[in-house]
Amino acid sequence: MNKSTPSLWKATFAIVRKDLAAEFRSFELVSAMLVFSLLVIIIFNFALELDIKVREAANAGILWTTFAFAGTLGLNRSMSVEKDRGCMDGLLLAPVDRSAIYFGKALSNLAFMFIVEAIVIPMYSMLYNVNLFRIDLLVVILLGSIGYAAVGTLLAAMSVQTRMREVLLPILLFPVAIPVLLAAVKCSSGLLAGDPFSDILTPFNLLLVYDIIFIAIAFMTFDFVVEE
Amino acid sequence: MFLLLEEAPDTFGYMILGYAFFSVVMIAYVASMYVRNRNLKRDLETLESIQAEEAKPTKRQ
Amino acid sequence: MQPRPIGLKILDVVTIIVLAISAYLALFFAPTEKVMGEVQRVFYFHIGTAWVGLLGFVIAAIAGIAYLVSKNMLWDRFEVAAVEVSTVFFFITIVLGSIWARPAWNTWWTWDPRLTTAAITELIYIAYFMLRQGIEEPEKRARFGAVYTLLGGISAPITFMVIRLFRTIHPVVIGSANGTQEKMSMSGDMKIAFFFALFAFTVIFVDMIWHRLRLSALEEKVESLKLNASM
Amino acid sequence: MIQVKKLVKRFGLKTILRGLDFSVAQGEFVALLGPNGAGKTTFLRILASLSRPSLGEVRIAGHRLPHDAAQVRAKLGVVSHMPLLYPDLTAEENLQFYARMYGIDGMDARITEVLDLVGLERRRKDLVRAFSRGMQQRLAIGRAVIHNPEVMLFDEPYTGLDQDASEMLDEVLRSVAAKGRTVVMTSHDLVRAEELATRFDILSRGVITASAARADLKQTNLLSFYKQSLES
Repeated sequence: MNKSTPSLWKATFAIVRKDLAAEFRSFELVSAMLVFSLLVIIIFNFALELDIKVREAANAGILWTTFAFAGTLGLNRSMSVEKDRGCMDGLLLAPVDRSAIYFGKALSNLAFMFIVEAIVIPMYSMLYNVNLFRIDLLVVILLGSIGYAAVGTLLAAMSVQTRMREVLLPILLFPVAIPVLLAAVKCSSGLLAGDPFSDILTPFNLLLVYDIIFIAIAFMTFDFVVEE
Repeated sequence: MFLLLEEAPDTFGYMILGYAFFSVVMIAYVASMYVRNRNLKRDLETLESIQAEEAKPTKRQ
Repeated sequence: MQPRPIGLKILDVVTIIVLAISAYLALFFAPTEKVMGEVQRVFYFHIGTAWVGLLGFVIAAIAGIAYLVSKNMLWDRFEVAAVEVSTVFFFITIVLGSIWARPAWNTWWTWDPRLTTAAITELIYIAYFMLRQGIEEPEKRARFGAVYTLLGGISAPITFMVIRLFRTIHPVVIGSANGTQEKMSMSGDMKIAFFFALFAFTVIFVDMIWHRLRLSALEEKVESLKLNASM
Repeated sequence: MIQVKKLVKRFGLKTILRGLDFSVAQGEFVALLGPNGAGKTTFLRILASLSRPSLGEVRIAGHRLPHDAAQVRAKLGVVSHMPLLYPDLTAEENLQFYARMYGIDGMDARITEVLDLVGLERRRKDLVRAFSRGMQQRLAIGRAVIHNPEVMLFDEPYTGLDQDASEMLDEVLRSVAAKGRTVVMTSHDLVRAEELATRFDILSRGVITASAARADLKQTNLLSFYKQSLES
């Protein structure tokens, strides 16, 4: 048996693989997120009396609200799995850099969001007869989800360590994640309205800037959140 | 406000409301600091007297 | 706790004096604005509180970084003091803005970038206190608080930039206004009241931070005595 | 193997460890005994690199903590009262995951070896969710030795186990400790500690107040030693 400290990439990948393997066994998390998403969409449908005109303006907003709410479920759950059985200690005991743990958890959270989005988007397209399968829109959804998962993973790691636990995450996360959500809504609604890409360049750039800044910040501060 | 009625809209009431609000919040905040300070001082005295007596301390919650 | 140091006593007196002068300048000295009427007078305090509210936010973020680097609890006290005082001032800012908006825009609230960003910032502050409340260990509380102020401090300006893409009707007070926004023009006497309000609120802010820091020191002392008592 | 000098740990204002001195030679099995709240778990978490010392020096296998935490972690196996396992993965998958985290080559052979050691080879493909508390704890030991650590830390490993499970755990712990490994174990179960350890240290109010080798305890028994050292 040989051993060597695994590289950042390998350790990150091991964590993602472990999370996905556990999820594909039970489907607990993804199914909860999915059912929740559909409920949100249905509630919006009736709450907003979505006729064709309103709907066109509201599509982007509804989609992102759904992703954000469902995302919170996933973030909470994937962090409490680590916290409840002391597995976080197991991760911290491994001879890997702390950022591998952050990136691993963030990537698996992102993967869960993607799975849900991959089901919600076609379903939404079908239910409301809009075509959401556009490469530019998918890029926006990708970037928005990245930013959301980046901050969300950090804050979930904090909130599971407090007395209020799950309740606290949305309260901490939403005010800080507002820029990424609003920029994503602005981009998506512009694209859905058929505006040329140059029109949405500003929110698109803000989305990119947010992603880069918050991945960097979360990467730098994650140590402070898990250490003792 | 009576003098300026022709030139400017009558918004005197809003001004009073604004400054009244300001005063209320400031006074409330200063009062809260005062109360917290007083309570802490009281706690401190109790704790110090407990320590001085070397009595069996009761857990305060 | 030690009696108030002489510096703080002097500052308390100065604070009351500058607040009185600022109120006099805003209420009586400055001329009545032509378009808005008397309500425009809340603007001086609106700006004053907004300025120190933002200042506190910046100080809190810097204190947060300083805490993470040094692990010195003094920075944590600074952070809490700055956030708490700013929360109070920012709350006043928002409500004064709302009172001004009612006759000006005929609505108590508009989803203007500045107002909305201010409201979101206030929510970040509140979330900050809820976070701290949920943590028993002072050291962990300080760490998490510092990380959160840092996140908040960076996300607030981006929030502002994003919301500005939607629309604005807020007047631009200083700096160049672009064509679509109304610009507030100030006469000389107004400027005196305006700048004095900025100065006055800075003094008030420093005074309150000082008091809050002393309160934190006392809190810490009581907490440590309680811990020792329960051991 | 382990040297600790003047270790102080504070949580904010609360001081848990007050200038603790401690050292363990290679191959020793030290039982750390003491009442609740004495700082046993805190101390073990510092040795495990999960918690940073406030003051003082900690050296494990020549490496300083917290500075060389990564080197220390590679040589350290920890078993706590929580299993640190994922219930939705099988025994094999759990071990695979930790093997990857420790960068072990020849993973499958090592996993078989470890499962044999803890007597769970036949449950290899079963979900951890279906395991009893005792089996989970044995698998947790397998997880802790997957990278063949030189130093092992056991934090209350018997928590929640019944008599039979404890006895089985004894065997596994003994075989794990036998290979020249250095072990530190906290426990408030004196009977268990007496069976396994070669040295007994008493931790009280944040310092080590007494220490006795197994050989010295021949005349007097552990319980009276424990009581004496707490009273003094």
